[in-house]
Amino acid sequence: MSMISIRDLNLSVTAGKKTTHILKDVSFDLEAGRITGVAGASGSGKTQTGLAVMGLSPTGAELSGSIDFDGVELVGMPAKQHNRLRGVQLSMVFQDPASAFHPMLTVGDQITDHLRHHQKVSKKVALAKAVEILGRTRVPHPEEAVKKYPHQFSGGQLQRIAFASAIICDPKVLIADEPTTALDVTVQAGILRLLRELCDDLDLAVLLVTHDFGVLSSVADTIVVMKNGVVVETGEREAVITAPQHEYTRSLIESLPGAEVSP
Amino acid sequence: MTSIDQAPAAATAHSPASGAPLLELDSVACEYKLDGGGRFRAVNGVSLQLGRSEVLGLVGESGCGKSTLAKLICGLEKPADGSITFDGHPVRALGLKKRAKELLGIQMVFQNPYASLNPRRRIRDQLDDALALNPDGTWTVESLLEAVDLPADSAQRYSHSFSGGQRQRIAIARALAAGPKVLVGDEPIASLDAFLQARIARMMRDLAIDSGASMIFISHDLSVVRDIADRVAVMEAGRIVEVGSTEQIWNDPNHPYTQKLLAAIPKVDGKGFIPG
Amino acid sequence: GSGSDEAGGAGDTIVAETAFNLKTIDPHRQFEFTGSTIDSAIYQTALEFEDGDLTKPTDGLCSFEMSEDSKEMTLTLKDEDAKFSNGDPVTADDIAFSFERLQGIKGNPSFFLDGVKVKKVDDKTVTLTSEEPNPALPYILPNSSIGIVNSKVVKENEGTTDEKDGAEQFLNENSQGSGPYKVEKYDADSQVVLTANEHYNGPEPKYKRVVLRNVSAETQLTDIQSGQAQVAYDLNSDQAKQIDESMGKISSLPSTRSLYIFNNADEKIGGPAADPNFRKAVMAAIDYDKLIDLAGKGSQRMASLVPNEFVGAVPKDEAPERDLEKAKKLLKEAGYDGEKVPFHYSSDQAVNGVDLAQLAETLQAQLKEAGINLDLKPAPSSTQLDGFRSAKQPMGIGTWGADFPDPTNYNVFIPGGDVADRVNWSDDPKLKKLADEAAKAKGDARDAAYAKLFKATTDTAVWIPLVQPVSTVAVGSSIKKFVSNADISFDFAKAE
Amino acid sequence: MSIGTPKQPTNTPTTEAVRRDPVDPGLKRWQIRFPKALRTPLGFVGAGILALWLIAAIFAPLLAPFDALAQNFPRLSAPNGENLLGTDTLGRDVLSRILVAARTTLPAAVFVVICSALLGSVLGAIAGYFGRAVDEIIMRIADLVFAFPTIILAMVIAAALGPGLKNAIIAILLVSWPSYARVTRSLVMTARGSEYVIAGRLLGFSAGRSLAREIAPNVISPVVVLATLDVGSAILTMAGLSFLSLGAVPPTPDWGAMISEGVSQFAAWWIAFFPGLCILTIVMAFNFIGDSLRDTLDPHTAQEVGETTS
Amino acid sequence: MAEATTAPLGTDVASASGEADAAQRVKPPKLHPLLRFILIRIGISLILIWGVTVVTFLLTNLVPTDPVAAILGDRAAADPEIVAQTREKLGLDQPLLVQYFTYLGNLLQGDLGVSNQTRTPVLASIGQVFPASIELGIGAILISVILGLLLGLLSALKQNSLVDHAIRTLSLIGISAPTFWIATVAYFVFFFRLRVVPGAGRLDPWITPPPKVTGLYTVDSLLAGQMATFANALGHLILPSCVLALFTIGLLTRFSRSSVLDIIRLDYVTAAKAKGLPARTVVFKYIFRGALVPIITVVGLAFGSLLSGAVLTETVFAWNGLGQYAYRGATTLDLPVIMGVGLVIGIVYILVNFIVDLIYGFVDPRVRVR
Ligand SMILES: Nc1ncnc2c1ncn2[C@@H]1O[C@H](COP(=O)(O)OP(=O)(O)OP(=O)(O)O)[C@@H](O)[C@H]1O
Ligand SMILES: Nc1ncnc2c1ncn2[C@@H]1O[C@H](COP(=O)(O)OP(=O)(O)OP(=O)(O)O)[C@@H](O)[C@H]1O
Ligand SMILES: [Mg+2]
Ligand SMILES: [Mg+2]
Repeated sequence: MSMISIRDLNLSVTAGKKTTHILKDVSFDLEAGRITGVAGASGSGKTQTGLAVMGLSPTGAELSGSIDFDGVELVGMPAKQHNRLRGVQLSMVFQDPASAFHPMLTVGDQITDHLRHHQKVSKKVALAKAVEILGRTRVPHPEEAVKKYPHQFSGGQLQRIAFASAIICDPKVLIADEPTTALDVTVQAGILRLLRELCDDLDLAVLLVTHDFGVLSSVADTIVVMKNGVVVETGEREAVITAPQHEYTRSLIESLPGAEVSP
Repeated sequence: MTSIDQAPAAATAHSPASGAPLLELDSVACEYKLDGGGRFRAVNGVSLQLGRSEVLGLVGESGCGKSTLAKLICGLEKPADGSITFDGHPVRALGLKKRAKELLGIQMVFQNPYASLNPRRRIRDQLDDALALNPDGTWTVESLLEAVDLPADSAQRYSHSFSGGQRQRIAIARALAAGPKVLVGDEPIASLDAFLQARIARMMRDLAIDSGASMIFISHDLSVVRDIADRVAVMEAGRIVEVGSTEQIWNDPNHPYTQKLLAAIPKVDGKGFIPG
Repeated sequence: GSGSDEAGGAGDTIVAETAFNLKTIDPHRQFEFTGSTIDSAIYQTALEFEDGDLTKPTDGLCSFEMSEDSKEMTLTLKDEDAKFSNGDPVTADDIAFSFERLQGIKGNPSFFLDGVKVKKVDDKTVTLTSEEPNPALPYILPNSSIGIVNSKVVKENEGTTDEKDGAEQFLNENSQGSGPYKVEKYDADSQVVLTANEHYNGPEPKYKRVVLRNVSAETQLTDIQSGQAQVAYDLNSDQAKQIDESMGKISSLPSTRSLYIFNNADEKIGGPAADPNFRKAVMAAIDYDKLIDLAGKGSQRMASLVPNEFVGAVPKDEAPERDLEKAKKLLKEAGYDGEKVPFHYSSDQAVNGVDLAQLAETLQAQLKEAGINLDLKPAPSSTQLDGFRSAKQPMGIGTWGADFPDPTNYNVFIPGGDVADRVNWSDDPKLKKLADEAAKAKGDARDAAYAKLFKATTDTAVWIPLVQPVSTVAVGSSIKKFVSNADISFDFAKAE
Repeated sequence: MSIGTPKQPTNTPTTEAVRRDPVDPGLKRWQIRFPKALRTPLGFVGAGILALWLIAAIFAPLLAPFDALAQNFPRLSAPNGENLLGTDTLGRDVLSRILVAARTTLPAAVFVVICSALLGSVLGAIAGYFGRAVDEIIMRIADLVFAFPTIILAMVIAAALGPGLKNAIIAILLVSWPSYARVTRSLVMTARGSEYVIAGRLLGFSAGRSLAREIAPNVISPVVVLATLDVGSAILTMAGLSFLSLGAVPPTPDWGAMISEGVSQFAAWWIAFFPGLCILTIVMAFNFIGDSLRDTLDPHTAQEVGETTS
Repeated sequence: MAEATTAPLGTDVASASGEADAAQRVKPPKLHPLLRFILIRIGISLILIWGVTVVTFLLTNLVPTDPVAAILGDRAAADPEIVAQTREKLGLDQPLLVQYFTYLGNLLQGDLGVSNQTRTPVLASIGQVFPASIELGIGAILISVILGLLLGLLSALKQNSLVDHAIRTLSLIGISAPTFWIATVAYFVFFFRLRVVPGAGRLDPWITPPPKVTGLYTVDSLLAGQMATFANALGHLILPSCVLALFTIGLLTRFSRSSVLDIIRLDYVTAAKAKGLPARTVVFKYIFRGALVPIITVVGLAFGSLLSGAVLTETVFAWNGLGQYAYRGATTLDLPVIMGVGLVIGIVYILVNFIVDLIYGFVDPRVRVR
């Protein structure tokens, strides 16, 4: 049973008189406890797919098709209702941790405000929970960390905090949009490990957006390859990487230094 | 793993031992004034040599001082300590002066393809500026564009009509047009997507070597560096911790930092193994 | 709250409005319109004008007697129970001190008693002796600049009769007069508040408090219209016309101010203006009827600079007339062909509602019809006056307000006088002779002699009299009875 | 391909197709030429109003029903069939005066803006490019000028020099160059550090050449936008000075002076009302146009421009 | 190989590089950054204030009039002896530099000279008129900040909607209308015709101003418990401050709109939305707070244009404030007044911007020195 099932998702954006089709008949599933990696060149619609699930498509966007979340239809869901799912059941982590936090609010405030809003818990309880979760995502000195501001952390630490913020309400789905692209390889490894851990421990359905096959090869269970808003290939990790079926996937992987593709 | 064999040039052929090095850095340091007062040593006692027709990869984590080093080499920052010699001439900080003729042999390709071309000038004009430096060179605007695999009509266009990868190739063409002896690439591929990175990097290497230049290729992506560099220098917190042939660094890293760095690179093998 | 229904809410306060021209209310330094308005409510003077008739000086604090040769005047303290605002009685000492202080501190009004020796004879008598005959003295003494101050208190507060005097600040804030009011609050920038002097020996004023506010003419108009103010001093005729009868009345009196064009007699500075023919052409090119129209109802022609109501005035039917043909002929004789003549005036000044800038524009247009090109040079009044005083302006608009209502006040315009110097006009034997004759004339002959002198002055066209404006006071309808005359345009103490 | 590029898959991933700029999303829009900017509704309206005013100014002598200086109508008559907008205190036709006033106001405002844009941007470019002491001196002077509210400083200067259009222009020039200096400085500073300028310097460009060839083309359009917006404020300041009788010398008709005349003639509302309307429309036109032009700049530069105009 | 590497990868790589950071710092900063920031700002402000004294001094020395004549008046100025004496008394016979230092010396003792026109000490007069302008200014800035920010926010949130277009057009009109004209028209309509507001001035003329504490009539009357006076003062304040605010409302609306638009695009706003926070929280806690920092700077700038507007507005409303005082000084070429006002306004402006910078420094945790 998949947690999220995307079927024939189409997205077009109209700005002025021009309409662009960003997603065309996109279909794939996310399953609990599994990481689904979406790969594709820049501009292929990876981020927009994630945002569509979150209900955060750009203004002027027209969405059609179906996103089934645990039996609930997300496409066309009223904004209010969607808002009740966001942050609680569906959560998201962004590419650049430095810009995903408000520079003038403390980290503690930012990772608990949705907890307080959704679960109506007191500030104190929320902070205690924050400290616990920060410990879980291995942010050093969680008690002090909640009082600090984003600029006092390194990129890797901020991404850990972002993950803490994402899981604090015990969501079912986590969308990670290129969570390691802005980080060094050494830091990336730690984040990937954390992602794997969270997925396994919390039984999350994870959508991992990236254009790095190295990352997919490390953590993804299923790989979806997109090109110009179209899904060109879906399959198990090993199969897609070692024996890509689609010519586009093959060319992508072959272009990477050190990739090993079976002929 | 067979990937080493893919490196197009054999490291030994270009060892710096053959004659005086083209570019020599002798315990160079560089300091920045910090906003809140105090100073920060971004590059600290770096000694490096670059031979002729050699590609030197410079790798290290973000903020370790790679760009600063590149700027020092081009004379864009003033060394706090040490000296840099290019082809027998000392490299001095540029300041507001016109660049000395002897130093024009060092050219740079920048990280950000969107900022490295003048948005208000035609590609042809920008290439012509560079060609003027090297009047007896063999390049023409057309041959340059062809070399970087762009249609000839690109010359009449402005940079905004090109994609990032195309822009980066124009930037490479411009650097080449000046007939450099040393081409410094400061993460020229970092802002391109992974599928383009290797391609552009390889193109840079080939063009540099074919035109008889050496190259310093800065990146934090080890796998790309491995693909094109003859030698690799590993930098950590302003210092060079290890230099060696690509093969040696890749297969037999000495310094723990290098080992850590290598270990963190995820492999595209579909095995589901998280590195590190 | 809004204005209209509160017109009566003013109670015993009278709100008067004017655009301030106020440097001080120390009477012996005060020389501007606003200061004299205030001081005339605070200070009594030795002499006064009978019912505001400027030709009839009469007893004030003192009665007076002039010697036959007009050289000695004897003042006898008359009003036994005149008291200063602190209750002190007015004495001969105070009168002598006030005169001497006026002379000694060398302020603007010091010239009033130039060449006059002050002597206290006894407790009731003070004599004023002049070297030359001084028939104008009775006309001078009613001036509020010669107000009588409480000498004891002033002396206690650094008041002296020489330049070391330091009582100005004190007098600004603590008036020392015997008039109907005293100063409650002095703010030269925004407003001056007067309250009744309970020791005043005259009839008790109905309005116990006077607020004199510094506001522009347009605000004065709206304030009178809305009942916010009871007295407005600066309305021009157009504005005065707008006042609803239900809201206020207009009291118009001939002004004691004269507007004129000056021409520099020095060829180097004056250029064409130094040529009598050119000047006469200017005089003939002006459309005086239009000027009267601009200055408003009640304004008059002038045949000389002396206001029509004064002794020595030239009858107004002798005033110059427009004659474009003549002007053009004169211009030809002068050899003038259209070169620009700089024409100076104060851009920020209005004289009894006549805006000098507008006057200049009007003149420019009129003279243009005769072929005379004026190059307007407006400047703030201080700059303009500065240039005029240093005799550097070829042509422009001048204004003169009578310091005292006597033709001798206009002698400054005759060669040898201060103002004549400003146009480099130093010599004219004919006028000199006429002036000497006038000085000797007595009684009724004086009038004719001075009229002859000033008529001859006008004929030179160095000064071209333009118009005698009308002094307009708008009085709100809440005031049922008031006194307004040539001497005091609005008497607060007598308003009801 | 002449040089040996390693064999590439022929079906290269087509990631180079036109796509979103991840770095500077506005860069493309720099290229939109100005006339296109005027196709936005506001820009269009602005251009229309301005065009009308230009026609009015150019053909004022033909359009004006009467001589603007002739005082041959009844004074203070309300708008009527003959004097469409009434007459003023001296019996002159208000409509004619308004039209003729446009002839001085518009060129004067444009002139003063051009001068201050030139002065300010040259100083700003010098400050921004050479930095250090030069920068400090120029920018501290600019700060000083900023420390005085425009009209007050202009008022003092105009009062000191004496009223007159020329002096009003000098006064406005002296107070308005700093905004150009600031914008140009910061643009030049950004450009100076930008990679294309550094690339040029590595090619051996001198400071002058790099300023003129590389930086200037990138700085000009924001300055033009700023200048367009500034014409409006120049008109306002000029009118303010005239209102305080420190502007154009009579009898030259001038809107600000007409308003000030009208203020003293409350009942004759037409004297002040129409010139005010003129100022409003013309300043609005410039602001509309400037705004649309600004929208064609990239957001960063637009903000730079926006901060100082205001 | 990679598999073989056993080098432990610390979970906290960043802190390791943080240590390196410390090692690379060759010279640690001596002062706390915030303190340093404040000190530098104070230094700059002082230099600017000094510059203001130089500018006012030089400007007024450009004036072609002879101040002595202005001081003495018509009669006394005719006497060369008195003129020479006064010149000497005022030190005007000294070289310019000496005069400047005398002026500066007097300034330091709080002596701004005496008005040529009214003989009142300039400092005392400014003490009188300044509160009037402040009262007007505070009224206007309150109105414009509240309205400007709200309208700007609304306009940005509804970008490209009808509301947005309407607000943009209105704010453009606001910054395009000549203040003195609007003031005249408003006065004519609301006072003269409709009588819904009281007339010119700060109080009805027959009302005695409340005892001076702050000089702000509204505040002082409240302090003295004079409710009627308070109501009157407030009534008088409404129209002029609204007129004065019109320009700054336009300014701030435009600026906050663009500022909010800049913020809306940022990742942290998307992140906040992705957390399912209610729109109210996203707008006020995230967007608005982010947009506020640049807006604060503009409020400082707006203050300057407010002072400019005040000159013209005060003239129309007979508001006896600094603007009118300055205008009188300028038109009568009253040099000490011009210098005094220039100095005071310069200082106020510098102070306001200093405070703005400080707020900036405090509001934004990433205190920086620019
Ligand atoms: N707000 C928007 N309005 C209109 N088009 C948009 C918007 N955001 C993105 N797009 C377009 O949608 C397409 C897909 O964008 P998306 O961000 O999903 O790509 P991506 O695969 O995430 O790329 P990258 O690897 O660069 O992040 C692109 O062509 C982009 O130009
Ligand atoms: N102008 C500057 N002022 C102060 N510090 C600077 C400046 N430029 C760089 N630094 C600091 O110097 C160090 C080295 O910077 P540099 O740009 O050389 O790093 P890098 O290795 O190129 O990093 P990246 O991979 O992120 O480009 C960093 O810590 C950086 O914060
Ligand atoms: Mg994306
Ligand atoms: Mg770098």
